Amino acid sequence: MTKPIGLDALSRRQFFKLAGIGAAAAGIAGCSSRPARDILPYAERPPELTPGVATYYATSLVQDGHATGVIVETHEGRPTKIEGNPDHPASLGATRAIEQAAVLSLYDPQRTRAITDRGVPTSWASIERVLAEARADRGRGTQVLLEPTSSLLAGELLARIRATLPAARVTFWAPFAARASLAGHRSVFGRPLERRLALHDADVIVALDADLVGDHPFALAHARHFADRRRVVDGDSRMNRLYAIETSYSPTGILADHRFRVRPSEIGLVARELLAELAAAGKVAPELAAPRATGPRARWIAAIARDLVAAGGRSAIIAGERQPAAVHALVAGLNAALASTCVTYAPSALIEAGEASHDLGPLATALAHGEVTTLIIVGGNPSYTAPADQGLAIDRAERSLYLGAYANETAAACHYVVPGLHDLELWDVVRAADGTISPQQPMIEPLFDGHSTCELLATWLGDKPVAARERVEAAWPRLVPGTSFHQALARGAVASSATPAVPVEVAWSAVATHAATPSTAAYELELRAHPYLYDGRHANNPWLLELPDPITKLTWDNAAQVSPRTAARLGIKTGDIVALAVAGRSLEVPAIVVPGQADATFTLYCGFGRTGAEGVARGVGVSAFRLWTTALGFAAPVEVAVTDRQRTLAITQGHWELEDRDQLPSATLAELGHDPRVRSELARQRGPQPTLLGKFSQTGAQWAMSIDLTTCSGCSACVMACAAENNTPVVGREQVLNSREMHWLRLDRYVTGPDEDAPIAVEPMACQHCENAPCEYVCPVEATSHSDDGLNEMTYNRCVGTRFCSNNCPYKVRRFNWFDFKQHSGLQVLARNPDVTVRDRGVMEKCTYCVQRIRRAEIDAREAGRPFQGHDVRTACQQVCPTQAITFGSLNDATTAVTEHRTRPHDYAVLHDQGTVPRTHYLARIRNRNPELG
Amino acid sequence: MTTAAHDDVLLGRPSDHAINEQLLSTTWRPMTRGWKILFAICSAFTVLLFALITLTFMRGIGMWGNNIPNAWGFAIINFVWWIGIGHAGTFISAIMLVLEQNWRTSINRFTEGMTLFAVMQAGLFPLLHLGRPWFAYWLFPYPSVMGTWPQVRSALPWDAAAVSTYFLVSLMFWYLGMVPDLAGLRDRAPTRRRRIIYGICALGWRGSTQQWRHHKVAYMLLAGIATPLVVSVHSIVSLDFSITALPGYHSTIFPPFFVAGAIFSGFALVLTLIIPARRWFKLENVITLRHFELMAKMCMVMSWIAIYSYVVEIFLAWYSGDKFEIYQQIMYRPFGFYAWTFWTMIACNCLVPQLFWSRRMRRNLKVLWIASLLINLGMWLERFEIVVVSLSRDFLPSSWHTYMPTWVDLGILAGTFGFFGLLFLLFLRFVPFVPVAEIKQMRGELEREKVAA
Amino acid sequence: MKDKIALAAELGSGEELKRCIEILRDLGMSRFETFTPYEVEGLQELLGVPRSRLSWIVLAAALVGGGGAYFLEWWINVVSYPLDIGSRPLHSAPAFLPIMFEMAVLFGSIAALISALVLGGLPTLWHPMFEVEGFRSVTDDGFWLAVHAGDTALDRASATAALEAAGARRVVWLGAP
Amino acid sequence: MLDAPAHPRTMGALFPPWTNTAFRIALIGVALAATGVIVAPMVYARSPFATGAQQPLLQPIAFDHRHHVKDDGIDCLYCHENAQRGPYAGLPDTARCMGCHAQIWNDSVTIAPLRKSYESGAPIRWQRVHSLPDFVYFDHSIHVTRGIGCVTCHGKVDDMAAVYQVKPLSMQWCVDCHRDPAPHLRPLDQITSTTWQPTPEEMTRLAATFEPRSLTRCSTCHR
Repeated sequence: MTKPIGLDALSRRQFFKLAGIGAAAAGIAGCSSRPARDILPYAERPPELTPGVATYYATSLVQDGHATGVIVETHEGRPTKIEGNPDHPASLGATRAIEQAAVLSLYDPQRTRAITDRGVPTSWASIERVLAEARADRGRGTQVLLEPTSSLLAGELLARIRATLPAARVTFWAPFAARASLAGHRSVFGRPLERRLALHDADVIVALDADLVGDHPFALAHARHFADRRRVVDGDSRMNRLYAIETSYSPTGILADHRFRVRPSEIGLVARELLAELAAAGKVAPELAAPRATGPRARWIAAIARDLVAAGGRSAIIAGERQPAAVHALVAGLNAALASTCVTYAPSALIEAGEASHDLGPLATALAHGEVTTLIIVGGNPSYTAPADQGLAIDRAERSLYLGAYANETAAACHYVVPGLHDLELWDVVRAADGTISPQQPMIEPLFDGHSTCELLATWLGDKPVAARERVEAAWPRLVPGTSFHQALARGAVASSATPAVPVEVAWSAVATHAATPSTAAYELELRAHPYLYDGRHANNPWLLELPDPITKLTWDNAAQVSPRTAARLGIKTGDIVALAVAGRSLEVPAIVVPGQADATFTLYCGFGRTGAEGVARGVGVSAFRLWTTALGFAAPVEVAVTDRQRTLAITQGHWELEDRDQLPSATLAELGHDPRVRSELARQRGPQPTLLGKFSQTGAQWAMSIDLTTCSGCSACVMACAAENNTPVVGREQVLNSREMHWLRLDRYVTGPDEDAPIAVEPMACQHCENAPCEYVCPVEATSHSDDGLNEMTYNRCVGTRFCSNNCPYKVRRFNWFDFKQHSGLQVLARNPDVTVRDRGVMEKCTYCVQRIRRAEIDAREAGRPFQGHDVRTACQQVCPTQAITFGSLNDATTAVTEHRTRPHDYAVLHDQGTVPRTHYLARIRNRNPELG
Repeated sequence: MTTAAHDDVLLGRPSDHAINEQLLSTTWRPMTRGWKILFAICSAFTVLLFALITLTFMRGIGMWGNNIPNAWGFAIINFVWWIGIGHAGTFISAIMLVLEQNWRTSINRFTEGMTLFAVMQAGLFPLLHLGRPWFAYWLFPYPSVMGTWPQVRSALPWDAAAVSTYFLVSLMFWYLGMVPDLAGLRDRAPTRRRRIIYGICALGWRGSTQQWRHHKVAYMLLAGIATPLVVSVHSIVSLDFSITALPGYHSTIFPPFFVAGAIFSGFALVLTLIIPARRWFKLENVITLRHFELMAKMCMVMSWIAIYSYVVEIFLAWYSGDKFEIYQQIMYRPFGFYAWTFWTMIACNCLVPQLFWSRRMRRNLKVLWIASLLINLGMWLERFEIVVVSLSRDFLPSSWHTYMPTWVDLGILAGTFGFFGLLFLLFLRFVPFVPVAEIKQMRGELEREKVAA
Repeated sequence: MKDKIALAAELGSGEELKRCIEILRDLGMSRFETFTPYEVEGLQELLGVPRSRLSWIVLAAALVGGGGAYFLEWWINVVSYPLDIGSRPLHSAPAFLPIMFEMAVLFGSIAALISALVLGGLPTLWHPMFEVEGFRSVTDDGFWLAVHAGDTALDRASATAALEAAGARRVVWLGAP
Repeated sequence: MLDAPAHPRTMGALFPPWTNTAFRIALIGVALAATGVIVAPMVYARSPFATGAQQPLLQPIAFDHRHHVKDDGIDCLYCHENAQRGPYAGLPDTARCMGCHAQIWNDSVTIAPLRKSYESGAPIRWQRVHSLPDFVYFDHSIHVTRGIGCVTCHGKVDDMAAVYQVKPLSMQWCVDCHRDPAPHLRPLDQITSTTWQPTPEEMTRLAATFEPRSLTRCSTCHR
């Protein structure tokens, strides 16, 4: 095949001229049998590059200023896949779904492409003029709005700006930037400190509306540390215990051993009642022993408190970032009372710029009063995300300038638009949430005429232009003295550069300031960042839009989550449109009935209802920010009116119940240890079965997978990783409505118990690679067959599309290309993995156990003359999993984890009695129940 | 059972010449206004069919309502239904020939035509429903440059073999039986052009000793071969379902159940077609009330086999203790999302044929005709139950999803009716649809029996 | 070597035809040919035509078809490209049977059709009898009797007389006797 | 009764005697045509028209392998070095060509496009000779490093004025070798030789060295 073109050697424009050819040449054009006839060698080949062999670089992706270290796979200079960086403390080798999809955002066709002045293309020189004017009079009348950042370079520049342009005002703002905990901790400790968690030491964890494995900037590390304490080998394994107290279901709620539903306004009360119990137990001053919990809550609050007291310092109470400062103060007190060693405090990694505020209010006021001459907005999308009571009147500024990578609402509102850079295009030095210094290096030349934040700030300061790499390299010895720039680049992080914890002293008088009475409103609304779109910044990413929500399995929409009981009382069902009104602002949104939601509450995700120029995001859902006011925060009393209209929601799994079937067994740790009925029931679902069929020879590597459901939170990073690795197409809302989504891996979500708190367990379901595969013998053309290493192979180019295989698949994990779903042209085809065939219309496809990785490893081993055992093969889903719930390896190797998992008492195969002999097994969901709570 | 000496299968004892004139004249008499209107309607639907086929080929199977889990839908239902229709034709022309049921003579050509055209409709669907129909030839063994072969453990190559064999054998059987009548047209058609065309088709048939001698043996042999063939074809079609593990598909009673159902629906369609044809072509003396009585009785017998099968399916689901089968057969089909299709099916297939206990009903053509339409509907729904309802609720509730046909699905189904009708109208127009030579021979036999009596 | 037909006579029914054959046979003639609109019962026995051997041809063809199909299925699965298909044996005999059966049927049927036509002397769009005036009634209500020219006992006068006496509608002599 | 037209009374047969022969010939013709329709594509698929074999392509530079390999003794891997490192053997970059041609024949008209590429940095647009469909994942390095030589698939390129495809590159052809690669093995130092001939003892030794496996599972090439 052709040698693709070296990007490094070409200018950006040449890149675009040739990109199409490069894409075709890299084998991503699909099933057509007539390949391109041209072959274009490099004029000068970059020495580090072998065509067809992927290269990997470390860099960092940033959200609200916090870095997550990643490794980026590039093919001939084209980033195609993002993996976690095992050497980075905020990743530990994993990523979330958002990072997986970031590679598609790089190629977003609606990126800002040129510098414009009111829509008319202009040059960087005119931007320089604007900035020069903003420099005048020491920056008076100039306001800069940045996203929170930890960039060391930006920190330096901002310090210089403070010194030379003292009249200018800088604001850091993002809607979900965690500021309340800093305020709460300031009130208790006297300093705005961030909480650090050492969850591998915690025996008992109480999450108060805290999605510690989901939307926290350090969630990946939390998830890993948490899960490492839950690797159940047998009934006598030691396991931590998680209590989740929340309004709407989160991945943390899925992982929890006990989950309790409360209204948003009751969270603080629960914290206060816990403190009261601790006071009663003599852990804190007795004057804090009121108010004690009453009603049904009393029982479980007392039980949790006793569990916490028993665990002592090996316990952690965590409040969610959405909670107000007073709750954080309470929780800091709780942890102090328990003398918890698992919760420590350290200064934030984010840059503070002196008078710089993290409050949008003054800027909004200044704008409204016409006091802003030059408004510079760097990144973010405040036009869309600003609270309803702090809307930015950008048009009141004399001049406004937006630097951003996407043509969003804010870009539309500003006079000047400067294309920004994607994280994979820029040089910078940033910090992770724990302070770890993480370099950012570009994987690709900026696709468009992009400029970095630092370049903009430096130009404002009147600096001479300097190449991005030189800027970093020159500053490195100054910023991170005593470390090697090149080592840091190779590793993706500077080792041991985390900010150390500081000792704290609790001001007990500041702890219990939270009001002790919950809201009396009939209904409460909880606003949350979307698990994938976050604050809407990823709303133009079709991968994320089509990724089913972990709980509701909703795609391409947001909907007001409501509990079954409340829905029944209001007479609504899923899809009925309700009007939610907060403080006079009303929003019509479809309802979705979710077991496990607190009664009399609604939960709505932000990030939808975009109105920018982004083609995919437009018209998807409604913007919950319109109900968000700084006065009321993320939880507010809400008035509900039911309309008689409906919207059909694209939900990928409509059924919640197990329907009396045994596809997802679960047990408590105690039952696994002592209950012979449970053990024999699990044993029934594995082991040999009578069969008339013989076996083909099973020598060499025999691939198998084991998935531990105890540590699966349903976060869906694996689904996204699978899509990114295997070029699975996006099909759109209409097709999802007709159950035609193409994800090879789906996360089956079931309510596993009868009680109203609705314990949910998740079961990742992809091709099970059955030894006696029912799909194979019904294929009329040998398009699906078995390999000698135990893979159920799917040969796309042989498939004629009878779909018989899907009918006979008891797991229904096969996906069919009903239309020509693949993209033919456009920027986003560059995100494709050239090692995987892009499927044509009319062809069946399914999980391959990432056969391209297996075959690559096999070839590498044989070329090197090593025996191939496959220890180094990892599937995309396995690699990305934050909790390492997925294990993959050869059954013929006694040393692999997957072989060992087969011997555990809770190992089972789904639909074992069908005799399909699946190679994917599961470890049943084990809950470490508090005996007091049954 | 020996030849039943029922003399009311041919009324009036016309002479050989009268039979010849009456039965051949359908090919040259000017077609009635009714025929022309029907022809126009059927042509329109045929155009619709091929337009929608083109649309499906251009855009993909996604134009249909199928999804995962309902990977099969209307196309397979229609396939099974149409191929089942064909079975009654072969049953009447072949099995009843072997069983020496002389009343089949009057209607065998008619039903064979129906078989052929129904199988043609059926044959469209396996091709259409492929994701990549242009590779359909991969289902047949040929020395490929890929070195690959069909996978013959699948029921689909069996299907391909069975359906193409069935079509070819039906065609040959039909043609062989028609050669003497084509010769009749060669000798009798009013214009020279027609005589030449029919003459070429007749291959020079002249009724010589040798020709009749081999013709008779070959015809009986083909009938004998077609007898197990017709049983095998729908058995194999049923294996498309019963070799799988899917609850609702995985059933060992399918082969006989399908064959009986096929004959059931086929007899119903014969009634649907022959009642108007007999009236328009004034064939009351050749196709008599006795024929209708016998067909009504056949329907009733087949209905009871269907009832038995339904009961056995439900009983075995319960008796097996298999929770998936129990859910599918006992909970979901009668009481689930598609319950109305189940109860309509029961009404049409089990209750309607019970009318035929009454001799008055069996001889009332209006009742018969409406009943035949209802049975056809019922049998179509039976396949809907099997194909769609089973798929929409299988093992894992996470993958459950309902199926709804799109307008393209409905249009293609309607289009096949048009195409079938078009072919049938042309058949009525251009070939003698009651076998002339055989009727003459039957008249002779009837007379001899009368003399003997 | 095909014999030419010398005499052709049209009769009104199968029974008359059979009677005429007996009459002519009494006159010493033996090489008859008949042409009838449908098969006349007892005619073949009268003429002493042996049972058709077509069944054997069909059986042979069916065996070739079925056997060939099974062999092909075995060969492609076991020899040509063996693959592990859901752990099913390479030689999955039960699965090979349906196609074997269908191919036996198909080959047998094709053989039946072709042999019936070929053994019956078809296709022959032209035949000397078609030149006979009125032969077109052979597909209507005319039962034709022909005597070959090679029949040594054929005598024009006696045959004509006998046939006319037996009620022949038409007696035609072809070429010289 | 029916009002049928009177019995037409034309004389003689409907078809003249010659139609018997004509009709039979026509039948045979139809049978042959039907066979041809089935057989012709199979023949075509194996012919160079379909496989693309035996057709030299017009290249932007009249590059002559005979001259470079035979006369100058340049090894295949000097220019196609990635064959032993990655999936694509690829073509040398312009810089590699200019390594020699900066000195030799540097003003030749023939290599004008090469000089142009070197100056502009734009790649030379060669025509691809050996192309596989996109759904086939062929890896040069595993073949070259495990004893499969260039000549096995590419033929005697050192005898070609303009390179053309020698083998059909059909799946059947690939699979034939994959079933039993042993007879195609050669020592690693003879990988690029076009003249090396094995001895039987050597073949046995090679088979023991490389332990070639029969790789006919689908995912060997299709992923």
